[in-house]
Amino acid sequence: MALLSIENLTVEFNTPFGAVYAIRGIDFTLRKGEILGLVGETGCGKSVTGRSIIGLLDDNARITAGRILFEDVDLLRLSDAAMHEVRGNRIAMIFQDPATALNPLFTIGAQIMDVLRAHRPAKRGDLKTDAMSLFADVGLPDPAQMMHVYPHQLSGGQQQRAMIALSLAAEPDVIIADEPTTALDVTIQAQILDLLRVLQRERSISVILITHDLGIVAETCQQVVVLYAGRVAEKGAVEAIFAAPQHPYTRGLLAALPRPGSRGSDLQVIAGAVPSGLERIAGCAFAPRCEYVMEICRGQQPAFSDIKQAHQSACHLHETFADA
Amino acid sequence: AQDRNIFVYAHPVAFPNLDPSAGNSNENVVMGNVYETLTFYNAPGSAEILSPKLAVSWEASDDSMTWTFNLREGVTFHDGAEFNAAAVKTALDRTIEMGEGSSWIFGMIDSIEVVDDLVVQFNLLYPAPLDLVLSAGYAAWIMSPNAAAQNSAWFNDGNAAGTGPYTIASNEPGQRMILEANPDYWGGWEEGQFDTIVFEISEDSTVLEQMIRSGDADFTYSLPFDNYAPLAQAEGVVVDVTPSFQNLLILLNNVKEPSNDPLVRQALSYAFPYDDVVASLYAGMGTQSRGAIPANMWGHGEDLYQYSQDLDKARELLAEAGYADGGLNVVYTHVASDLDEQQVGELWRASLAEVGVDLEIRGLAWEAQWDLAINDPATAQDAFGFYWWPDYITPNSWLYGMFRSEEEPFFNLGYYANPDFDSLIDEAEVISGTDRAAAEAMFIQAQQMLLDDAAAIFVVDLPDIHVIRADVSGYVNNPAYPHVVFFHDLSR
Amino acid sequence: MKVEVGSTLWFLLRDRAAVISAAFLLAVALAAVFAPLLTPYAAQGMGDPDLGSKFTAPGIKHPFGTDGLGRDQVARLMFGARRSLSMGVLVVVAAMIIGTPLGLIAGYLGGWVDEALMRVTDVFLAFPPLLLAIAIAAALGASYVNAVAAIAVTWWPWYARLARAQTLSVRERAYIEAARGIGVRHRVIMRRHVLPNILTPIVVQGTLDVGTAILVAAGLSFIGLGTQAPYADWGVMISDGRLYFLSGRWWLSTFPGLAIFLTAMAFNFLGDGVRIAADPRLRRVL
Amino acid sequence: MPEPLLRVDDLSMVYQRRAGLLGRRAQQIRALNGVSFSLGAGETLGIVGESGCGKSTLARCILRLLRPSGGRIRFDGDDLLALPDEGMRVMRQRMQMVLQNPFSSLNPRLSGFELVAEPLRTHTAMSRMEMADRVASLLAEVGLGVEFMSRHPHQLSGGQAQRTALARALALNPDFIILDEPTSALDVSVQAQIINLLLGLQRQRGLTYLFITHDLSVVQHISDRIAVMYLGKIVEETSSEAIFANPQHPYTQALLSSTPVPDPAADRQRTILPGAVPSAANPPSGCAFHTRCPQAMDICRAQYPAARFVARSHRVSCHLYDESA
Amino acid sequence: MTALTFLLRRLGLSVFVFIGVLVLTFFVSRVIPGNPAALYAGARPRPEQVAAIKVKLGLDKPLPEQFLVYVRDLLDGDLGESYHSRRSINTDLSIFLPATLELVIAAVIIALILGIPVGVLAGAYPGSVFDYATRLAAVAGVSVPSFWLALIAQFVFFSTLGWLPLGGRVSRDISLFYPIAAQTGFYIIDAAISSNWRAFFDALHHLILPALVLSAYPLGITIRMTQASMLEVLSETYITSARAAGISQRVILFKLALKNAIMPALTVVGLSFAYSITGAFLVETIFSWPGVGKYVTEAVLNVDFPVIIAVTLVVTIVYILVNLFVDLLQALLDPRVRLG
Ligand SMILES: Nc1ncnc2c1ncn2[C@@H]1O[C@H](COP(=O)(O)OP(=O)(O)OP(=O)(O)O)[C@@H](O)[C@H]1O
Ligand SMILES: Nc1ncnc2c1ncn2[C@@H]1O[C@H](COP(=O)(O)OP(=O)(O)OP(=O)(O)O)[C@@H](O)[C@H]1O
Ligand SMILES: [Mg+2]
Ligand SMILES: [Mg+2]
Repeated sequence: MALLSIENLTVEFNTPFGAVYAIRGIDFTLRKGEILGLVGETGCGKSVTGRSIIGLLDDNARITAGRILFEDVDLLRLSDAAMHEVRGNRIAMIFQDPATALNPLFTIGAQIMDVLRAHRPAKRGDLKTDAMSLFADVGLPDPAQMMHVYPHQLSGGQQQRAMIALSLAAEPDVIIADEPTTALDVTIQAQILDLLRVLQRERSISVILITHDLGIVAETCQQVVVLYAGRVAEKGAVEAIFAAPQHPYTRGLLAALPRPGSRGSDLQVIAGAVPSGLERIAGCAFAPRCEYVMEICRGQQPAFSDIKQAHQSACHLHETFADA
Repeated sequence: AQDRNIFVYAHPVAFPNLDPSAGNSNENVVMGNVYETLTFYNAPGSAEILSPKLAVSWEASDDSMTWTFNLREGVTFHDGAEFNAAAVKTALDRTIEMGEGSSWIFGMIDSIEVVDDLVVQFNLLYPAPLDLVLSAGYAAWIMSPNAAAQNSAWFNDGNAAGTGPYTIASNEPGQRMILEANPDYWGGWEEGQFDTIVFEISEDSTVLEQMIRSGDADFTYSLPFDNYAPLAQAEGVVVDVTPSFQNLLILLNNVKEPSNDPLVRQALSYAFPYDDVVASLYAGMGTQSRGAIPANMWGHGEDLYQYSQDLDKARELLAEAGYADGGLNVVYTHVASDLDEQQVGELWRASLAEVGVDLEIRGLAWEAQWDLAINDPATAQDAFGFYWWPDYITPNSWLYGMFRSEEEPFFNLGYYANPDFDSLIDEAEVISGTDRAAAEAMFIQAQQMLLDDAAAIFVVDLPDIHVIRADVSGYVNNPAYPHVVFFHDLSR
Repeated sequence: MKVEVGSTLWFLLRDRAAVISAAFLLAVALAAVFAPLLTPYAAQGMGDPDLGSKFTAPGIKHPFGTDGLGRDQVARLMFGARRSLSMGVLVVVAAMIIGTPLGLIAGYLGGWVDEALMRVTDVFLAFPPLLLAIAIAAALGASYVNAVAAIAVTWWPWYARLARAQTLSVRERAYIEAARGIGVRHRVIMRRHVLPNILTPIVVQGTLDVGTAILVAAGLSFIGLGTQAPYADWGVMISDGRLYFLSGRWWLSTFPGLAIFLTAMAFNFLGDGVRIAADPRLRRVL
Repeated sequence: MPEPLLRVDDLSMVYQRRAGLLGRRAQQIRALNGVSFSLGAGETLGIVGESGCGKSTLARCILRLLRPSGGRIRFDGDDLLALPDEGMRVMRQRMQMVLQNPFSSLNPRLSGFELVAEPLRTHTAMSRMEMADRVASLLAEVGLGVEFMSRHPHQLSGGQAQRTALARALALNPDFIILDEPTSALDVSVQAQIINLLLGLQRQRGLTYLFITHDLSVVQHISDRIAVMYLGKIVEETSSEAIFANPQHPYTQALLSSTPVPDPAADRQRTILPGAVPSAANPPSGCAFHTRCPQAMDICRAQYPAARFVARSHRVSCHLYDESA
Repeated sequence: MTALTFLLRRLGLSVFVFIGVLVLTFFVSRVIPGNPAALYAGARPRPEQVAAIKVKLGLDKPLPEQFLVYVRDLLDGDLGESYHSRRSINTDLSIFLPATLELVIAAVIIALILGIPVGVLAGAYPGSVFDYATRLAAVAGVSVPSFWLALIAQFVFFSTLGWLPLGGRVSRDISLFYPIAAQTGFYIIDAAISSNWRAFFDALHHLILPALVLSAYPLGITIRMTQASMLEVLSETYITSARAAGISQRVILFKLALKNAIMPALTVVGLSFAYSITGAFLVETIFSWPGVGKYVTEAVLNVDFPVIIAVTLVVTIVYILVNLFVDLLQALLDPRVRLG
């Protein structure tokens, strides 16, 4: 059942050098209770996608096309007030660096109570109990103590747990987690990812997990969307994609990873660089770097191939295969 | 309480030192109403020069070396102490002993003797007109013996004990002082006299002007000259213009190049725009000086030479002095905050430019200006804007004060040195008590020497300009007591 | 703060207030420089009296009226601009030249050098600035140059502080460590790597400060410690006119006051513009 | 055995951090606590460890950008800590460093030419022409064209910036380069390019690398040997192969199991370590890892385990191996 | 570390600054040309008098010795005597300092009460008409010459509208019939504690215009700093995360963001407060406000250096205290700042 579906979302930014085409029309669907990984290299539009959903794009952004359907309501058409109701309540967000995502001047307790208060007026006593139970849920030690603790007094992992507690406060249906573990150590990362999985399982929350780490996607997600230059290159079930990546970009990415036992050998590289957001792209965005590039790739943007329902790739190669 | 009869004096500066022995500045406006002197200098034009105040009569020995004063009976100080010869001695001895302010005017006093309860005798070191000296607006005040035992700080905290018609009721430093009538004043009280006097202090002449215009104040002075004419048109306001004993000079440096050359000094004098200064800066209210001594003072010479602006003559003189092609630089200093002095310089500069002299105008604090002049004549300014007024009223004040040669000049800041001049004024001073006419002739002759030498530029005899509300009667300006209003004389 | 000159300029040009301000300042500067050509009353601008037209109210002949010596106020303002503007700029430049190296050295070297320099700076900062300026101007004697020196003495500690704060943050940048790793000498690092990277905020601050410096200089002139007669700067003009202000000669103080006000505003708008344009985080304002 | 190129003995470093507003009270941070290793010419040693374990401090101490509080560093026979400042400055020609974030390690005000020429300017008396030639060939060596001479850092992509930084490090023909997380800030595809470049350069020039990272998969790809650090100490050191095949220290094991593997089918039995890395300002007693160690014993709380060889060139500091030693 | 030890340490550090200022002022004031002995002697003294006074005041002694004497008196709490007014400086300051503080505090309160909300809103809606209007107002505030503004204000509110008095602290009627019993020297407070309401409102009435004029600069600065740091704070991730959590704009602006944004504004206002104490003198002169600024300016122009030094020291102490207060406030607001 599609909880959230993005249709042809297109986002531009005004800058002194012209429009930055951050997202060039993407489609994907998040189902209830699943973790969807949004992967791609720097600048490919992961965060912009996340912020579009929750309606917190920078002031110079323009959504030029597309719909974001949440339970069949187009979030892009909601009034400010209505969108305000959605935020936190239905869709929540976690950020990359917990150290900067928590207000340094308020205790963790105060911050979570602000969120609770924003969503249902209640007596202070209730709020406090609720806050403490949330802290317990995310595995913070000594919840009562947490009420009086400031963010800087916590370790990075604890900060991220607090941030997750904050996002859970209003019992949202969807959590968008924008690189929630990039700032953390691997051992701590493992803890946080574990926590996300537990929450997803126990509360059947849907999660959009933004990351650039294919390993994390492989270990955590059910679905994956691979972005390249503001477009979806490939999407589908995690097992399917990792087992048999279809898009040359996805293949390149996987191949570029150093693996145990490959010591000293040259890694496979994807030649060239990601196109600038300032460029308009006529054909396939990956064409200039693609080893299988064909004539058609430069002129025409590939549509999704219907490899299987659960696995789609936007590449002419497959069309050729399909035609052939 | 609102039925009090209040007189408001909008005053341009705070009162620096309320100690009657030491203060010799603007606080005289308070002193003159709280304390009294033995004798009183009458406003010019009166039949007598002096009239009795705390002394009812006095006489000098023939050699003017011993003076005996008979004191007024039945006078008490504000603090209840009795006024008598002992009090006079205590008060004046205190002043002389402290040696501050204008106390030097008593330099001739050798000793003061209490002859009788109400008779006091002064023994002098050299002959002098002591009756005049004791009428001075500074240092000659008689305070109660109890007060005399106090130090300056006591007075400056707002305490006072004199014999005058008013007492200090409250003092808000820098802002306001309130005087109240002394009901036991020996001069008595009549209907319509003021029982409360308020000094409103504001350094800002704009404020003073607004106060007098709106009727918020009854009296003020020190407005810009240009503002009096429009003010005189205002309803309920009288602008009272009378000659003062104050004049403005420009002392020229008599020892330093180039102004050590009398020709140059004369040229500078001829280049000065007297008419413009008098007519424009002083709005026609002053008069061009004729010699050093102002017109309302004996010793003034109506026939003395008066420089007038003559640029050709100035050029000739400069050429004669060797400055035919100009190239002369002259530094003129003035008190930085004094716009009149500054503009005198600006006008003079424009004229000097025409005869090839470059005038540099420098505004300084008075202390700095004085310091510059006194340290070393060789580095001193060439021209020094300078106001003079007498401490007690004698023509010699100008001549001795500014032009008599001194070992270490103090106010002879043009370093004028002329032995003939010195001996002339010294002799005149000695005979002034006995032969006024001869002395006057000698003072006039001495001034002619100054003019011949162009020792200074005698710019303007300044007027006293006071603005007073029209409904106040009894006001007469007395330049001997600058800006002092004797409130006891007034009524509404 | 990484500055891209191109985009900074682009943003600056989009800031209408900054552009108008720059144009205004340029006009004032040109009027000051070419004053003798622009006014028929050049001599009056430099102090010559014309008693015949004393206290003329604004009119065709004298758009801003004349003063107590009959001098055309437009000419006075133009010549006064030379002093007022240059005083503001010189104060800031002098303060920068003194303060920046001290702050840089203190911040870069740290330790007791820092400690000593900063304590001295503290003393100067704790000193009431206007009072210090007045005292110094009084000590040196009233004049244009001395007023500049006096104000600069009170001003440099701000730049020392700013330069030090900036240096402290730049010092932590990896490229400083990288340069040290290469073996570059401290002197060279300070000059080549630190200085250029701390300069932007200092220059921005300088632009903002010129307006304030003009105000302070006007304050000194107002009490007679600045420009000396017969010349005038705007502060002197306000001061000279003040006595007549409420008695009907309103034009004397009003116009020089406006001149200072507008000029200081223009410097502030320009400085703000540069600050915003040079700092990507603040660009949202535009 | 020949003298290794770099030999670090019992190196320790204590930062005195001034605490509080007045900074009167010093806080001691033991960033390095008795680190020893040696590195032969042409070899690559990888250092892995979590944030704050002292990796960068180690790098700075070796280059003497910091003065260690104890221990010895010998480089090609010279005692670096005994060199006078000027001698060390000259010595830096032979040892260079490339830092994590290419953008912040390049002065934004300088052009590519100025950046790469800076070491030449500092240590040689080359003319500008000579420098231009040299810079061009260096840029070519790292795969950049001459047009990059005039580019400023903000005009570069991450990979290009890191290449520029490499060219700069190579300018003086050093023997030894410390690479402090040179690829952490880069995308996978770019990371691969840089790793290939590093490998290529090493082959051509016979460079010796000290490669610092927190990413096990990267470090094993490039290193001959790997040292795992935890809180200022090397807890395990062995060959790149052995670390995956046969990790001995519980921390190494946990690290391995926490590292995500890009293979959903991989067999996953994670050891998730509880708690956070303790602060270096206030390290636990005994073995610093005991607070998180799944196999902690009483002795671990009391005593730091000495390093032992569990196999040839496989060094571990853990009480678990006390008997076996 | 307790607040008390923090305070003590800070004060200890301040002593150095204080001594520096003392030394600097002492020597700077002595190089101002002029003759203090002559000043002491009065308007037109005789040379003998001046010489005697020089000895009496110890001005004939070498500078270091004069300095030691001064410090000794200072340690006794005696700031000396004004050469010009011959009053005890302690007494003078007890009158003039509260007058100035009353004015400056009023100005700062106006600036904060008005400036902070305006700055917050301007920072929250960049590019709006309100933002532009606010920027204009803020820049105008910091650019207007206070002495000129004072003249214009008098012209408008006194001469033209007649709403407010021209100057002074209280009306004559109050001095005559409802005198304020001086306790703190703050007329408003003194009048209030003695329930002298007529005097209270009169003092307030006199305070409005000079306080408004004086508040122009701190108001401009407050708006500007608040606006700028709001802008910065609002782009922080924690604000985005608060928005994402659905917290209302009002709470975000006036609670979450403001607490982060307010410190820079308070810091500069604190500084401008300390500086206004002497900087206010032009305004004080124009409004005939008997304050410290006017007092010390006169002292400088008269070379009355006991006053110059005393006022400098007092202002330095105020500066140090205000800084200390701002630091404490920061420590109070920001848990990351430890009072160590
Ligand atoms: N406010 C903005 N103004 C201009 N361009 C923007 C803005 N925000 C994002 N962009 C551009 O949009 C593109 C997508 O950015 P986005 O932040 O979504 O990337 P990302 O995939 O999250 O990258 P990363 O992995 O670095 O977080 C980038 O090219 C970026 O430069
Ligand atoms: N200049 C310094 N002053 C005080 N403490 C420092 C300083 N630099 C580093 N530290 C501390 O020393 C310890 C080791 O720091 P170091 O930078 O060497 O760690 P690292 O392993 O490089 O970490 P990362 O992976 O985050 O780069 C940390 O606890 C750190 O907080
Ligand atoms: Mg992102
Ligand atoms: Mg590091």
